[in-house]
Amino acid sequence: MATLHDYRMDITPNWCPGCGDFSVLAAIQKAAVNLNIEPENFVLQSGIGCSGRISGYLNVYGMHTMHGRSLAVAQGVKLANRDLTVVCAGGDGDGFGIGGNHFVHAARRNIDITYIVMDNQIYGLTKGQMSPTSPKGFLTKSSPEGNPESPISPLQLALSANASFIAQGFSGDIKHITSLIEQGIRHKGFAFINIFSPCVTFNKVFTYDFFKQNIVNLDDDPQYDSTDRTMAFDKVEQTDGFVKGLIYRKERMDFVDALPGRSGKENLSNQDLQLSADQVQNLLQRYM
Amino acid sequence: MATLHDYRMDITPNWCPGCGDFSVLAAIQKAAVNLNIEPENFVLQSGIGCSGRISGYLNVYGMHTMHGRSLAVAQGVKLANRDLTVVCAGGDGDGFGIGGNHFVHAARRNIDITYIVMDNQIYGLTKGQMSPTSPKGFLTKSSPEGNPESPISPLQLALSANASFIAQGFSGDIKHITSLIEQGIRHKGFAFINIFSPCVTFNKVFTYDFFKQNIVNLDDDPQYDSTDRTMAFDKVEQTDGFVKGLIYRKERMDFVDALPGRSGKENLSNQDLQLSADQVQNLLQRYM
Amino acid sequence: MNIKSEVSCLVGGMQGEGIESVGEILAKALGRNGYYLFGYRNFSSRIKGGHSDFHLRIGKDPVYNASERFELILAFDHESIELHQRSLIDGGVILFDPKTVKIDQITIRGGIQSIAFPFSDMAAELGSKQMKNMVAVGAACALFDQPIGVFGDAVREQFAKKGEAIVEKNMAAVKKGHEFLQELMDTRFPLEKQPQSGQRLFLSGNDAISIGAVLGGCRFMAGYPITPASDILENLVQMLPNYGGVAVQTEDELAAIAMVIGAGYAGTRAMTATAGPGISLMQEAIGLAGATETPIVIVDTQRGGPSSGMATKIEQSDLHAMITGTHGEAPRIVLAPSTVEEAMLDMPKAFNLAEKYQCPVFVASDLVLSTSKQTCEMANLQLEDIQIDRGKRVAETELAMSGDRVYKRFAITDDGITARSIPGQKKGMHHVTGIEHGPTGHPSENPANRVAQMSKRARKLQCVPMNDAIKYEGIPQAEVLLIGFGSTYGAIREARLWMQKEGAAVGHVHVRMLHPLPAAEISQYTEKAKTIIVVEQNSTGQLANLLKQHISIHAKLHPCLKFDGVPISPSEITSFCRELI
Amino acid sequence: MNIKSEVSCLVGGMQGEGIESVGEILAKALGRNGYYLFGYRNFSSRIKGGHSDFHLRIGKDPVYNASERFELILAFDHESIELHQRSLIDGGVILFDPKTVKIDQITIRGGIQSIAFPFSDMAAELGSKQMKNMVAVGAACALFDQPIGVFGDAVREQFAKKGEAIVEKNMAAVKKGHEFLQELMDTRFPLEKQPQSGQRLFLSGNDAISIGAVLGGCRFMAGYPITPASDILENLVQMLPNYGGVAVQTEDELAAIAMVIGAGYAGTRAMTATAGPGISLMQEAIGLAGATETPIVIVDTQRGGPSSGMATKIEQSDLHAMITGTHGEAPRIVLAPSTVEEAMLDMPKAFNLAEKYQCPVFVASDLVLSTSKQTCEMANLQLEDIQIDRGKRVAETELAMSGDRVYKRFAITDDGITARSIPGQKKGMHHVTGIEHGPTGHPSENPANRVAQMSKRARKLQCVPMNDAIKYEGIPQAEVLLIGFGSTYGAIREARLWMQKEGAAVGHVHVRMLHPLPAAEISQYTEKAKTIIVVEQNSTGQLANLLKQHISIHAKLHPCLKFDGVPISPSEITSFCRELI
Ligand SMILES: Cc1ncc(C[n+]2csc(CCOP(=O)(O)OP(=O)(O)O)c2C)c(N)n1
Ligand SMILES: Cc1ncc(C[n+]2csc(CCOP(=O)(O)OP(=O)(O)O)c2C)c(N)n1
Ligand code: SF4
Ligand code: SF4
Ligand SMILES: [Mg+2]
Ligand SMILES: [Mg+2]
Repeated sequence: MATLHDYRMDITPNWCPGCGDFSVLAAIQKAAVNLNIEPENFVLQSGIGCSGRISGYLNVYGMHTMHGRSLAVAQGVKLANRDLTVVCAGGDGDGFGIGGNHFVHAARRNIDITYIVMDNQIYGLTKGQMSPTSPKGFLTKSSPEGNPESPISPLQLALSANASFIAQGFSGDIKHITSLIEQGIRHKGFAFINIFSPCVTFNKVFTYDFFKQNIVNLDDDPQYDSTDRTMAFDKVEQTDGFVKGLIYRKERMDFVDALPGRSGKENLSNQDLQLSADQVQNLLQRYM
Repeated sequence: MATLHDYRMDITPNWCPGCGDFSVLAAIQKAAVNLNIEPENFVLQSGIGCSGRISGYLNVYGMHTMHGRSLAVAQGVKLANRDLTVVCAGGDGDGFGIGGNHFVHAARRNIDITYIVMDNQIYGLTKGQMSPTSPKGFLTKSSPEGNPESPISPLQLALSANASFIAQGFSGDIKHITSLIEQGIRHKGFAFINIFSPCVTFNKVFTYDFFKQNIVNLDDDPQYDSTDRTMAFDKVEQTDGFVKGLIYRKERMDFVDALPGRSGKENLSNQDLQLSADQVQNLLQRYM
Repeated sequence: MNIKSEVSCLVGGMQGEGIESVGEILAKALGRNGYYLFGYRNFSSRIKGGHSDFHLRIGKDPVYNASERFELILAFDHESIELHQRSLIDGGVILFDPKTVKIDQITIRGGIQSIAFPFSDMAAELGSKQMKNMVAVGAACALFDQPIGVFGDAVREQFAKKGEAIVEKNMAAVKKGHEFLQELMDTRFPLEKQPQSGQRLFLSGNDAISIGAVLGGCRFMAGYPITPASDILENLVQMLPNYGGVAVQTEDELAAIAMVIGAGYAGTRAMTATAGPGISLMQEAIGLAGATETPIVIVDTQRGGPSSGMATKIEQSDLHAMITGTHGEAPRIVLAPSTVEEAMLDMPKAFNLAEKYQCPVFVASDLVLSTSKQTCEMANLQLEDIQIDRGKRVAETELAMSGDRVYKRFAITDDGITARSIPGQKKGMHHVTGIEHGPTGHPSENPANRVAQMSKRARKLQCVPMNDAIKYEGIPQAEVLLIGFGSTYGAIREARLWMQKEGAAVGHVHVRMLHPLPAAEISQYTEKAKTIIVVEQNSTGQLANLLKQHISIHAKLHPCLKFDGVPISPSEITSFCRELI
Repeated sequence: MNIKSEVSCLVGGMQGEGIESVGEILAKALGRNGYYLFGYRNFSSRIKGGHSDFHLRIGKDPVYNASERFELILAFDHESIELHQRSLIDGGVILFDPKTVKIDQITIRGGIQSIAFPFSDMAAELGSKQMKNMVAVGAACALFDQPIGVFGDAVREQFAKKGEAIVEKNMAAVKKGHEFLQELMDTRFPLEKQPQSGQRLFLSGNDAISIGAVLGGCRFMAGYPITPASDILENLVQMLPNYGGVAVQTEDELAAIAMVIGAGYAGTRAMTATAGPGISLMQEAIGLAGATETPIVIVDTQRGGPSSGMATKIEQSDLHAMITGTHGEAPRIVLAPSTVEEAMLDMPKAFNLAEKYQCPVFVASDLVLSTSKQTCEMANLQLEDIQIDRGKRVAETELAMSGDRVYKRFAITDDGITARSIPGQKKGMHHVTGIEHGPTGHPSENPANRVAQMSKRARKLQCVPMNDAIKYEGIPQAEVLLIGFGSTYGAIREARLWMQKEGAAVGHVHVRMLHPLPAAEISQYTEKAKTIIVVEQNSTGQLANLLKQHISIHAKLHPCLKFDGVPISPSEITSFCRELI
């Protein structure tokens, strides 16, 4: 039985006091314990950013990768060893800026991993430039006269990329995000969870207070059908993206199940690699 | 007055006989003439692929760039000289595979360029591997037992990326695509036109016949409102993407207009670059 | 009429017409008859149309490169004759298809014979114009005095999937070509009969790389199509499922190598294969693999650069990108096979080195090596000797006894190698990052730690064994030393043999590991040499520069460079040498 | 009490506390008093918290690097004392804030004095704890015997935006610190008075690069944030709109350089600025710019590699990536400024070279050069001499007269340079592609054309002028030759001066253009030298290897390498030399 203690790392995160990422870290640890996953079977990839530092703050197999590429690394790990729980986490710049393409393709590929974005609408680690989720007109170090671009909608992007699980939460509600992460990990296929995670140092607009006041809770809408893609798209449209809960979920065949025969059906990392004489013969047949 | 002759290049395209890209080439030339754009003010970027060769087949300022990066090059050209007509063209692999991220960001950035994708659901130039628009189960050289991934929906992707102009056509109807391209060029902002352009050599499923039989014409739906994002998303959903016409259009402030002051408001390539003594003084003031 | 120990023919026609199948069937049948073959395909960047040709060299003894001279041209288009008639030997024969070749528009040089051979018409008569290739096979077979019987199996295998009727028809086409040639002329170039041989393979470098990967325990491949590497992805998509493995076509090369790093970290032998533009895109990740000490294998099938360059033409110009590519300084190993056999065997070796030294390993192929087909002798391959060495791995028992909560994956060791734990191993948890890190893999900016970790990673490469890092051929105390790497092996070898015949004291170092460079091994030969000629297919002399960096041989080193996209020929090498010496 | 011609102080505390503003104001005021300054900031990869310090060197004569020894430490945390007290001179002073420093927990070494100075409390009394930095400014100013008056303007400028009340309060804080120090002790380190100076700037390498870009005609910048290059993007986002120009923050570095290529092609001077990981991602595009002969400028603010490496620490390890990075072989030029003044002036030069030679030009900065601030003498800069040379451009009239429908943008020329046409020019239409191409830019696989075009592009670099490609300092016929590049200039210079004082025959070549390498210019000095020491901040000796590739100096070359992330100091260089000679 894994305990919270097992998941703890004796390193003080170098996040600023009050940073939203602390709650996300705690929620991941809690979710893992709740699901009774042994830490040695838990692999966490992260990108580069303040948020990306998360992989060093819990005692699992942690991989701090490249800016924007963590999802690709994560998919490689899962394909190599399907017995592992693979969670990938990073920032909004990392995931939707430089990493946007891998996000879209991971969603449609539907490998069984969970992707958590700590969305603070800013580039934290590089000290406060605009990010793809910064709203138009937003003042940052790189947009001193206001961001000239429209932001990305991570949820709509995930929808159109055919993600099979899409949820959104807010760092201020740690219980809720813990539950979303649990659901995401349990979901067979690609699960995307966007978490508003305030940057208390560089983002003075999207604060804890802002989200407390403005976020719409899907649970309050009994009409909402989270298996209806168009409804999901519309809901995001209506709420300007400030909505929390399970946005969309529909199980569909995961990538490995769609591969032919034995391909990827077992843990590849503990196989006997030496081929038998018969296997060698088979391999060469075509060229004889 | 530019004529079709002006736009012609005395080089025989190395496309296979019957390739859909011939019509796209012709449509671009026709649209340019119809809009009376002088060839020296027309810049066409293309990516790498069979489709990417298009930049060499018309007599304009043609730029054959990198696989997946043509849109970024195109945006650079337009920002440098806003007097030019900038059209960018490439394949489905180029645009939605390796280039997917630039597509999403170009859409939201909304610089005034036109992006034409010749979508043949296959990697033509590399001889027939699956592409991001190949449907699940599709047999190709790299998916001999069927594509294990769900395809991307270029139209939904463009919608969620907040593209201000989205249309789709089919190479078999050259008049229609000419008109779409004209509208796209006239649209102020990022215009995306997806054109089903059959690969007669490697794609035996999505043929001219297939499209003739299966494509839904939006003009046949009097209820359709091309300014309604959710309706557009739903229409694509209902038709499985096999729909043609103007999918969505809503003018919104283009990137340059959102930049501060004089920024990008004039052609930057013919400016006097030598600063006056006053200007130098201003520049240094902060550091004195 | 001379009995020949070697003949060559060229088949040329429109791209997409199936020109290659002529070579394919000839090669299969002749290979089974005991001959050694080398098949080089010259193609261009378009799908259908445009001239393409296939060069087949057939020898009693092993052949390592295309011949400069042909006995026979089978011409389905004008270019086949226009471009290649000057390479025909005196007395050589052109068989052209009058349907597609208007011979009166071409000036045929003296001393050779051009004969109309109605390939298409004959094929059409038999039911399908496509079978013109089979008619050509029959003609060639008659010209080389090969019994038609041996072609049966080859044709059967080629068309088996299409049913017996098709097989029969194609056999008939071969026969028809055979008969018609015999009617036209005597057997012009009879090949010396070859005694029954041991088991052989005929395959391309890319095929060999794919097979070698599977033999070497590769169970994960992520790749993105690119000429001329795509075959490897396509092969492994077919092969790996048989061994439970996974091949993924990714959205781009950035994703491909990142997935490979993930799989390698997870304990699976993982690789990617690409060419120039892909190698450039992978540079950042190569640094990550180096910094996190993750074993991965990258095949680079070099082609003409820079940028899109000449995608269907040879170049050997990615040495910098492989050896020192990426920002900062990260360890890696670069192997350079020079024959199809080596291409196969370098793959298990690459995986062993990758896991042993926990770093990226490049296998530097090139377009000619990757796409040309060669005969491989099973006896040479000794596949049964392939060992899988998974490098230092920490045992579960050791972890169980440890008092540490976090495994010291990056503890400093004498040889720089630290035992790996992999996900799933209890108490093996640790962190990996491209940021400089301490023993547990957590970021550290401590200067002393930085030096310790950088030195640890560099130290690993000092232990890489150099025993097979070069191969040397030629006379022992050579005054003239030829140095090369990759697919130029055959041409350099042939040039050396010619020059030796003329009495020159020539030796040949072929570099089989480009990094870490076996400088001491090479120095043995450069010291004695008076003239050093570095043969490479690039414009700046990348290997020459590398050598100069390590060995003070500037004054006697002469780069013999070729960068026009055409494989260098033995006579180009010999004339370069003659001008120098 | 000695009058000093130079003093140094260190201000240290928690990151994010505004430590730098102490240095900023001191520097501004002292600079206006005619002193020369060098400010080095030591920071780590976190946003708030963690120790950070600022080193300020103040001299009567120009200073080019941080001093190894301080007279004063202003300590807001323990690390400031623990890490740096050994660098205090004997008789040096520590002023610490008792609020955050528990001095009894620290062993203070002999010969120095540590004095509690209630910075925070005084500031709190005046209304805001944040003003402790201003109290510190006052204290330092008193200790160095500087009249408090000169700080007025500096404080005013710093706080002007916040209103007069804030300005007044901060001035009061400075005064308070000044007075309190005078109460505590005599002026310990009076700085020799400096006569009124010419106009000066005090700015970082990144600031200089940004200004230089604008002066050099740059009107387009596309970049992606990365330490330590982000300043350049942020500066240009503010500056360019004043000149009509555009700065874009892109989705990644792949897009940034692609946009720059687009803008460069369209005829606008365009640049990007990045560091290691960005440089790696840009490799493919560098090849495209090379192949299409598009002028672009890329600034690389080198930092610790590989991978994420040490993002806030210096390294000079991207030489390979800049000089030979990308697959295949593409022309480029690499400049290496070594002072803030050079950083500014190298930018117009880079743009001129880019347009003249129609290729990518790198400006190789490094973290210390980019982030340290130095005094620049306006008289040295001679900004009025900056010329804009847009290179060969085809005239409209010439195009109008031409009979060609497609402009021969890539016609072969003697010097390899062909006049460009740009979009909008009538009859200037042509094609550009990364594929090998003929004169009109259309793809060609012709071998002769390939050789012609590759040679044309290579030939351009043979014409790059070498006049400013190195700078030489020291005695003319030096036996000991120090060679370096980039920000190590100051340390090497100081080391050379020390050694010269001791009578050693030392010279110093600082390489200002890394590619094409001025080998002949360097040889002049290496030939005469008996011992060559190549000083670089990397682990493999990238410059040393480059030199060995060009010049046969292997036996006498000794790489003096430092790769722990700390700037090399003069004494490290002298002790390395002493051990050798
Ligand atoms: C290839 C590359 N480009 C740029 C950087 C610099 N960089 C580090 S983190 C970061 C963005 C951080 O923003 P985000 O992903 O939103 O994470 P946050 O810090 O806000 O959590 C950037 C641009 C990098 N490490 N690698
Ligand atoms: C970085 C890079 N990777 C791979 C390639 C090889 N490549 C050339 S075209 C192409 C895909 C072509 O497919 P698509 O974009 O759909 O164009 P089409 O040929 O179908 O028109 C690929 C993978 C390349 N040129 N550059
Ligand atoms: S800068 Fe922002 S995102 Fe980064 S640690 Fe501080 S609060 Fe968190
Ligand atoms: S392969 Fe397909 S896409 Fe390419 S030219 Fe031929 S038909 Fe067109
Ligand atoms: Mg962020
Ligand atoms: Mg396609």
